[in-house]
Amino acid sequence: MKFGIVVSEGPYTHQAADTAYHFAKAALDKGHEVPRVFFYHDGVNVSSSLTVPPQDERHIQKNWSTLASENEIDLVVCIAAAQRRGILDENEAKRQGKDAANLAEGFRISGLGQLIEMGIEYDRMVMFGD
Amino acid sequence: MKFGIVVSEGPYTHQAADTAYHFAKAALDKGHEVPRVFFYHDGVNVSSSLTVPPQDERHIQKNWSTLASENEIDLVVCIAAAQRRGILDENEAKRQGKDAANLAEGFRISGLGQLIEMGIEYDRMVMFGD
Amino acid sequence: MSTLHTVNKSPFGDGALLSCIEHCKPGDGVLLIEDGVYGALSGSAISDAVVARAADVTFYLLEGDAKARGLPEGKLLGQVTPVGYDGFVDLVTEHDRSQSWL
Amino acid sequence: MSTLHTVNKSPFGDGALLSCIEHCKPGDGVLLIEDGVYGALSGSAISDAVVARAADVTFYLLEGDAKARGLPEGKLLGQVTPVGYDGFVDLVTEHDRSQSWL
Amino acid sequence: MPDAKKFLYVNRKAPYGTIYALESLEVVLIAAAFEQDVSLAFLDDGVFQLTKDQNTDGIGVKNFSPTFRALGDYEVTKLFVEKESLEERGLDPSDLQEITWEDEDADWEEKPSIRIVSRAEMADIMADQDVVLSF
Amino acid sequence: MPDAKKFLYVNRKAPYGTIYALESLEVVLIAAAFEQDVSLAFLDDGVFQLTKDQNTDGIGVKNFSPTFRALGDYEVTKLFVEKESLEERGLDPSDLQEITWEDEDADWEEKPSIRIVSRAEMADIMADQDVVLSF
Repeated sequence: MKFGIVVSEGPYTHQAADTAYHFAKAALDKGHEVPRVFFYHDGVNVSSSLTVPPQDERHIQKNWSTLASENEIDLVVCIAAAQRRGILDENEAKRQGKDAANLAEGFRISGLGQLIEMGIEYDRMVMFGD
Repeated sequence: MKFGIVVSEGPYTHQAADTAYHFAKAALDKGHEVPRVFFYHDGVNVSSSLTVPPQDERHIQKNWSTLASENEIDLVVCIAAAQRRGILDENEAKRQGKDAANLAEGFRISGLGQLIEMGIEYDRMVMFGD
Repeated sequence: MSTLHTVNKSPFGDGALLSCIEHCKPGDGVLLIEDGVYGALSGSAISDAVVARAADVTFYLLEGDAKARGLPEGKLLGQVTPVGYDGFVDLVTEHDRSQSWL
Repeated sequence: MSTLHTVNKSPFGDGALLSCIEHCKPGDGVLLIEDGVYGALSGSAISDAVVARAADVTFYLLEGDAKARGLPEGKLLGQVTPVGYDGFVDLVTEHDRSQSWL
Repeated sequence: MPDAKKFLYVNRKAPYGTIYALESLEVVLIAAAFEQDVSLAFLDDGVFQLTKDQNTDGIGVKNFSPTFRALGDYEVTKLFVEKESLEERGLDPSDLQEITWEDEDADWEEKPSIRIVSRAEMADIMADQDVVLSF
Repeated sequence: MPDAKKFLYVNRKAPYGTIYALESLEVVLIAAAFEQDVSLAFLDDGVFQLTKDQNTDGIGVKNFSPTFRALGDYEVTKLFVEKESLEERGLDPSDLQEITWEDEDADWEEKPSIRIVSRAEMADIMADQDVVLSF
């Protein structure tokens, strides 16, 4: 089956990004497909390249980036939610006149249409939030 | 009186940073002092220099930076909470080997001792969170 | 010696207001802010608890938050006094400490 | 046609589990995850509601979340079946849709 | 729309205290372009999103409640509101704003978009969907 | 400590689902260095923070519950746990981990840090503070 996963809360503050990660891994291990994960609300903060968690803690952003590169998962960050919360890729940073960008490797910024598409095309949608 | 204010949730997602802002303004208008505001938990995200809210919305980070510069408020962002969530000043960015920093003007990163000090030295503490 | 309690969540989905009501002391103030203002609605599943406690605790609500949420004045409990942000500041000074029910 | 409901909040501070219980249909599954696993405690203020609904709805809990929170196995309702993340995936496939009670 | 899926957007949270209500509406506005069968459910604190006379001047936050009235233009015409949720909160349907749509199959007659349903009917509506998104 | 203020750290949230419990503990550890009169209150879902046998291997999150046992070394010795909150959750004091401190005024006798109090007593404790911080 094709699973669409939505992450709606930020890293460390809520467990949502962790649970979604373990769910995605388990689905892949069982031979299912996870073509795309959509980050919305505070979930966009998972994609920050600047998080520095304590050394004895999991690195949520890197976990997702690694899982995505190993399994060709499209990690999509909602542009409207990201702008409000200060997540920008190089292009957006330039366009907005900001001197820094902070979108981590493996994530891309796009619109809400990508979320609706998942609902249309995939077999199941699972949301993780608060 | 001296008021200590704590903001525990991120901008836009929760109203906490807005309510705290209006409370701080009202306190200053009444002749009270607000020597320091402490940003903890997701509250550290208020200090991101990269937020780009819609043009018809309030700019929470800029509101705080302006209020602070006009009234000499010490805006302190907890270092441990900030690192987990990807808020870094120039020094921390360098130290952590990151190629970008995103702490907005008027904010500074420091430790939790600054929060305890507020409780010891000020007349009242008011927390805004979720 | 008295405490100003602030409650910022809707009492219909969250237990903060009820817990506050069960822990505050006679003479304390309870200020409803943000989504907490829904606690001032009359004829609701929660209003009896507020009215009962209003016998020895003073309830307030932040007026801007109530107006933002379109709460009709005719449906607000008479036991809850509206204040502005300036009134909020006064309440903090008039009580000896404030406690947020987050 | 059936639904897998997921509930991730403690039922003692938040109304999500009760609302889910009142909206699910016979044959549905309810999976307790994250802080939702507290809903599986026996002898609690909420357990009667879970047991009553277990007559026509199947309850599950995410085992890792229950162990993380130190829930003693002897205190968990027998009506709630533990599953791992792999079991979670199976439950999603076995039901026609999933609904998160956020 | 032979291949249209049934999408339900579930709203259980109050507006302004948190951003979920606003960002849910943003999803619905985009979703309208995809020609699926869209319904919105308002239950629990979600019913507060639809109160009339919202005025946010005092809190410095944008009032997004007028946007609900534009949903008809996007062919989003099914807003299910749960009766029991209103009652528990001391509200009745007259406390909600009027939201209408124009029915082109009935000579553009204005019809109400808000439909008050019982909790049991809400459960049926939820069970009748292909995709349920929660905010 | 003539000028010591009474600080109460109020914990009403469960661990792991959100970070508040962990970050509250981080504040308490720092606060211990300031030689104030520190108490911790656990009520509502906060009592879940103290359950014994927490094992987070299955969720890949760090188990911070052993840190509570170190509080005695920081001279944080007053952990008030509300009886009614335990009961509503089907728990009793034996479900909580043992936390002790060594009383130097009593020949380093080990004493329990957790004190089970009624809701009324908890209200009294809250009303007896200079500063109340909530997590």
